[in-house]
Amino acid sequence: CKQKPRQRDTKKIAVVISTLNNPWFMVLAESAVKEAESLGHEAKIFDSQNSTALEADHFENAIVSGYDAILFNPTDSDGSISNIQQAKIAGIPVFCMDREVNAKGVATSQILSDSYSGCVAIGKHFVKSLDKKGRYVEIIGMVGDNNTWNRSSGFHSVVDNYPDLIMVAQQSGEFDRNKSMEVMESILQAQPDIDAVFCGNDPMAMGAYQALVAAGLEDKVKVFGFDGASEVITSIQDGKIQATGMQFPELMAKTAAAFADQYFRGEREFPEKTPVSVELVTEENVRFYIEN
Amino acid sequence: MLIAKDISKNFSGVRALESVNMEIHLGQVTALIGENGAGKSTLMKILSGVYPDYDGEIIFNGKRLGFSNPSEAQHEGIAIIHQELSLIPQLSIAENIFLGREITYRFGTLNKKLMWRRAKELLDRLKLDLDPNTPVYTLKVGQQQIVEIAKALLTDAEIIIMDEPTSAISDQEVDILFEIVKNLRNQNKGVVYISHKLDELIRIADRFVVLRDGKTIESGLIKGMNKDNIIQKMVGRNIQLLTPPEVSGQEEKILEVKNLSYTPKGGTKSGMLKHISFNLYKGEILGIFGLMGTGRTELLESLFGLHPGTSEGEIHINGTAAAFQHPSDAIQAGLALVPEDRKKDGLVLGLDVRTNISLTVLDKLENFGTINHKKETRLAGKYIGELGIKTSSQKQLVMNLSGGNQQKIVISKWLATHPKILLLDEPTRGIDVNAKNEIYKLITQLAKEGLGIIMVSSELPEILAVSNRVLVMAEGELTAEIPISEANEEVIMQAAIPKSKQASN
Amino acid sequence: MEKSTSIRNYRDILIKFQSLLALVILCFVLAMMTDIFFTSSNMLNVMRQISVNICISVGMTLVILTGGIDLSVGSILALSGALTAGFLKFGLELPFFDTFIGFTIFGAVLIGILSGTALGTFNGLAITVFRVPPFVATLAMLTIARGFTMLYTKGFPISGLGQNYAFIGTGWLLGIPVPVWIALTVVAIAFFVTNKTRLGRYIYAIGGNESAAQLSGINIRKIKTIVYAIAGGLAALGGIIVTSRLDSAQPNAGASYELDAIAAVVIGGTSLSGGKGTIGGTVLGAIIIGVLNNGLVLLNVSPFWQQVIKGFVILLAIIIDKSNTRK
Amino acid sequence: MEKSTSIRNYRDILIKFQSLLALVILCFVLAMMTDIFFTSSNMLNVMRQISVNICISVGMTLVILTGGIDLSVGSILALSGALTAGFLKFGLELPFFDTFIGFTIFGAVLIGILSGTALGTFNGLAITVFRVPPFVATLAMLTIARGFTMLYTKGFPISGLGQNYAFIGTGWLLGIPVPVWIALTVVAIAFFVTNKTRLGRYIYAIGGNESAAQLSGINIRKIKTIVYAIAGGLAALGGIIVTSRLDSAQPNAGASYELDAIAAVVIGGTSLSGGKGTIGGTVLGAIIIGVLNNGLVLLNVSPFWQQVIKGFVILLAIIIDKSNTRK
Ligand SMILES: Nc1ncnc2c1ncn2[C@@H]1O[C@H](COP(=O)(O)OP(=O)(O)OP(=O)(O)O)[C@@H](O)[C@H]1O
Ligand SMILES: Nc1ncnc2c1ncn2[C@@H]1O[C@H](COP(=O)(O)OP(=O)(O)OP(=O)(O)O)[C@@H](O)[C@H]1O
Ligand SMILES: [Mg+2]
Ligand SMILES: [Mg+2]
Repeated sequence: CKQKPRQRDTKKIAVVISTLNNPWFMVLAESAVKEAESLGHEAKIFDSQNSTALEADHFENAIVSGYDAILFNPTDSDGSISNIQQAKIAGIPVFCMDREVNAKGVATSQILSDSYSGCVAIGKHFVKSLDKKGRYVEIIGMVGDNNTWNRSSGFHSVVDNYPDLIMVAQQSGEFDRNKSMEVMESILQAQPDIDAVFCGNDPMAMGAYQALVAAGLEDKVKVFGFDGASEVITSIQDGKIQATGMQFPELMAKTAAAFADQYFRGEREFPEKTPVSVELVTEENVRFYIEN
Repeated sequence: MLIAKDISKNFSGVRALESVNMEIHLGQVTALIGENGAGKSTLMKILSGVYPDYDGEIIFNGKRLGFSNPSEAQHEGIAIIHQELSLIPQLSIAENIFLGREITYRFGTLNKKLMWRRAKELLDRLKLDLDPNTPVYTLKVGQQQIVEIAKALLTDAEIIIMDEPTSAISDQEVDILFEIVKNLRNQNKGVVYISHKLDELIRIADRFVVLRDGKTIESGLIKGMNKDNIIQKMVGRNIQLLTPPEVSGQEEKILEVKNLSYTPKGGTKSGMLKHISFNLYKGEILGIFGLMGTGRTELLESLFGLHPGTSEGEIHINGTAAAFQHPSDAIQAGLALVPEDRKKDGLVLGLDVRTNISLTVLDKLENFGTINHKKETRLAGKYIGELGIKTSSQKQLVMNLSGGNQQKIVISKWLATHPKILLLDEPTRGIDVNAKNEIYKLITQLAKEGLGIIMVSSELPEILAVSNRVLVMAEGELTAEIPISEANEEVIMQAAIPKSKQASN
Repeated sequence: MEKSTSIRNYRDILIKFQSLLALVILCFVLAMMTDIFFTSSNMLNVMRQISVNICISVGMTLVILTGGIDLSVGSILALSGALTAGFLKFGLELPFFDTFIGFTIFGAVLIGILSGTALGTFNGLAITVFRVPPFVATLAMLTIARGFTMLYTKGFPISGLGQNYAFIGTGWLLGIPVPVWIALTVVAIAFFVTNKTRLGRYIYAIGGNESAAQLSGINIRKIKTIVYAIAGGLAALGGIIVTSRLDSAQPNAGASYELDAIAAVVIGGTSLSGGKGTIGGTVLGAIIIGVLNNGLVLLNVSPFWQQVIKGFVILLAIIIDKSNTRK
Repeated sequence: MEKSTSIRNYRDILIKFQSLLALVILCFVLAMMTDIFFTSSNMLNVMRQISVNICISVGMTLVILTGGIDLSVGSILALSGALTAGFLKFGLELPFFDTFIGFTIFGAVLIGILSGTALGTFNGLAITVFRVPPFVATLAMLTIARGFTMLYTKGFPISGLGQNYAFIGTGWLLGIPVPVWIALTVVAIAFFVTNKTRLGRYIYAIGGNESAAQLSGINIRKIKTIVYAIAGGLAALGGIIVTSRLDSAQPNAGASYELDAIAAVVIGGTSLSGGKGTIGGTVLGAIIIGVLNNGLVLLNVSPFWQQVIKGFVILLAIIIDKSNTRK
């Protein structure tokens, strides 16, 4: 049973995603597929499982099996460059989504969510809501992941300017809700007297919140997350979580798919970078982000 | 009466049994006789439900039986003592005896007290003076064998199969076992008895069945048979039993042991050695006799560098002092050890004959760092020929060979190192008369060629037949040194019985 | 000959003592370094955190005692947790019959545990009937169960399971967290099974010498299958606790939990070749790991160093163990 | 008597044949389902993708042949890769001596391989001298090496290693990718060692019966330590290939590579209890896994289903194996 001959203008698009272990990336991947299909193309998801080596395999497989474009969520800003280069050599356009790669003129276009400046915004809001002083905890993501450090350094670029804001603990929650909760439980033993927690993503924020609830501290300690997961948006509305950085996976995926479609139609001029800003979601503006 | 009719059994192409017939009469002891690999154990395993797939039928008291597992056979009243020790080392004696047949309270919880008591009764009957809660891994091989016997006696079996139950126990325990066998016979049980110690068969059996190459050769009454008849039936021809060796004339001392002591880790008393001193001369066969657990194995192991740190004393080889940290040092100095348990310590069962023989001398078979397969084949071929090892090829896996041939491979691999001193620990355990005889010939031949040989054995006839000189050990001490001209069973046993026991007698 | 019994008891005590020794040293060091460590609230915190690992490790102990291993517990935990959450929240729709079945908490939990037991049984059958080595069979299950979890959840967490369900993971009873009660119950039952029942006896026998156990008429296949089924069921129980604690079933829950469980078992003195070990030891092992994790966070050790220190402490704990047994 | 030899040879061929059979079936199915599969460019692609796993699996085979296991290969791969990249890019600064040492590619690669070998040696010593069970010793190393990788890289990848270095992972020689040449060389050497040298013989002997090997004068400690060192060195080689291919050393590289390697070894027919197996089998095992990964992608199978299918195919491959050996 050979594959059916495709229609002329139906193209094959590979959607290579850094990991599917987090719902945020599921949204990114599925939106890209949905958009590509609605534009009349075939699309298929590849899960790099946070490994640039596996990602390299995916690129090679996609090149060999004749994909026409790649919508790409890089695993690593540096480690993914050589993969894009492979595709470029093979004449396949690559459209990056969400995470930036540190190389010019390699990717056809990059549609980026700027974690760093998103976290700068959160940092500013953080300073404001704590009134420039207090003791806080930071729960970072996976230690070897570059988003972890983008977010952490964006946050600290603001917060570290205020000497009265004291970080009493910095631990890894591995981007995982359960791990974050357990770490937070233990931190609370040592540091019951804190005012805020900043978490490197929303699942960890939910985990930290759960730990605060168990300790009866949920009203005293302010929780900040990042991603804009729907569960956190609801929690912000309910006043459980203070703020998060809203990224727009659907928008990025749609843009990338649309660019690919234009590429197939002959368009070759794309902006090198299309920043999709991260919006700060707080109690004041949360009503605009509630789905339906 | 149990009748096995036309039993055949294949192991992946190898025919182990071919239309074997056998009758087991209640109230009688049936001896099953045959060389190594004749198929005795295989037949017994079929009767006891271990091998459910075979051709032929088993009829017990007129009823046709077919077992799919050992517990079904147990249920029908057939119990077996397996040739290979099959106890769980981590469990206690009582737990092992009752394994698969635990006594429970009404709610399914184990009745440990009752099991302890019943186990204790059994051990008392077998005169094994141990707490049933003792873990089996602390027991000597002989003691384990007695536990196996206890296990078989636990159920009220009609038929009790004993597959070489005495291979690791001494004459005293054999006497106890024979009392029990006689009792069983009087209770109208059927006993099948397998042993390579032919004297035992004549002492205990009523009937015999001979197997050769997987076929029934003959059966009949044991009365009126002697050793030579049995051997003739078993081997199919007459064989010349060994004549005692000439006394060696050489006086060159090649090994001198002074004040050797050893305390096992954990500080258990058994296996301890106390101030052992003796000499070994070139061309001499030194027999060491003792009851089980007297530390003969430990003596050989200590000589061979297996207990560095826990043994002390002086060892001189050809006049130079030696302190072995590792067996390789001992090998370097010209020692070789044929261990007591060939499967556990002697052979790599999953590798072939050639590889096992060459394992000790690979460094001498190398050209430019690679093994020269031609040299290796020549070496293996030499020993297969010289020792008459029966194997289909050099590439046969050792696990597929019979016990006697396995033993010859262990000896080969050590002869390949051209040792000056050969240590043999129970070299004929579980080996049939024919193979035994060949090994005796080999040992005396080697001594003639100038090797010094120390042979540990629990079989007095063997000691008397082969040695030039006899040492006797009891409770970790040397109790006698007897020139062969003065040695006889009585003198040796006198020295072997521990003083503590003698006093109480 | 009473002596040899007393030697055995003495040795047994020593064996138990070793892991205890490692634990005592660890606790002492931590107590020296931070006041908070020995507070009762922190102790309860540690106990609650290790309760999931204890459930899994108890199952793992049984498996390892038979001489096997189970790498699939983390994935089974995730799948069972997801199924429990899914059935609780969405019920079961049977489109063919146009029917919808809702589930009570009890029903959903039962489904979860049964599914875990079924997956464990599948492991057991692959190992006993198809003779796949345990390492490979459970490695395959690790992948398969994770895949099914992703398929069932479509990669999204199932959250918002309600206050009543949350009680399992976050509630308190008589001043002790509910998960700790659950873990204690599991430990008590396992203790009973290993020490007082035939099943326990047979588990040790199979691990000690499989062919001898077979010759004694023990049904090896049956016992092994039961053991893997228990391990699966206990992993599912762990999944239910985790889901309840987080008020959310995470599709990637339980990743690499198998390593934590195996570490607990081995630190607790159970031999990986089977036949030797105790439930009590495993509990100690799990406590050591839990205390270590907790202590490193209390001391705010940098996440970079935590892994290095953890590795060395595990090595050390085992070495202390070994050097004592040798004596 | 000749009969049994020929039966045995026949069996030997069958045993080698089994994994091949699984592979042939797999390839056949894939070729039926997609044209692309059997193109030469795709075949080379598969070969290049499995070259790292082959390097690691060869080391793992030796370890498993001695009856051990090595869980730390993935972490050693990451640490050695990071060290190679770091030394190449930044050199070594010795602040005390106010010195800076630069490294050529050869020097950096050497450092990487030596570091891997040293970590492997550490495993070996923990196992032989301190008698830590291999599972635990290498589990501890898994954590420790990962921790050191994080410490050395501070969590950031080391990128931009230059065109020349990239040749190792991406270059071509005589129409075949360089990593494939490297893997072939490793396989050839390992084949030679296991079949033609004393070391190889001793490895089989130790795995087959350790106490018999000891009594035969083999220095068990030395051989085992060497084997773990080799496994570490080969993991490091894998790390160098990965780093070069990506032009970047990732701190979390190699995660769970140990499972892929063990799977390759076991699918290749090597027994986890030691003493039995071949390098050739392992290569086949690695190819089966590689072809499977590649095929599932070519066939457009969704990532979630991929996991499920992969698990079942691995089970099936082992079952085909077993059912043939039984005959
Ligand atoms: N599991 C097995 N697989 C293959 N061959 C076997 C197996 N068990 C026994 N054999 C072969 O069957 C034959 C009979 O073996 P068996 O163990 O019954 O001999 P035996 O008479 O008990 O010998 P021994 O006196 O040495 O105990 C031998 O050739 C042996 O190699
Ligand atoms: N407590 C123990 N734990 C483990 N092994 C033991 C223990 N005691 C003895 N052994 C080993 O069991 C094996 C068999 O013992 P065996 O019955 O042959 O007694 P022995 O001390 O070797 O004396 P002999 O050779 O004189 O009979 C020996 O190799 C011995 O080292
Ligand atoms: Mg036999
Ligand atoms: Mg002995």
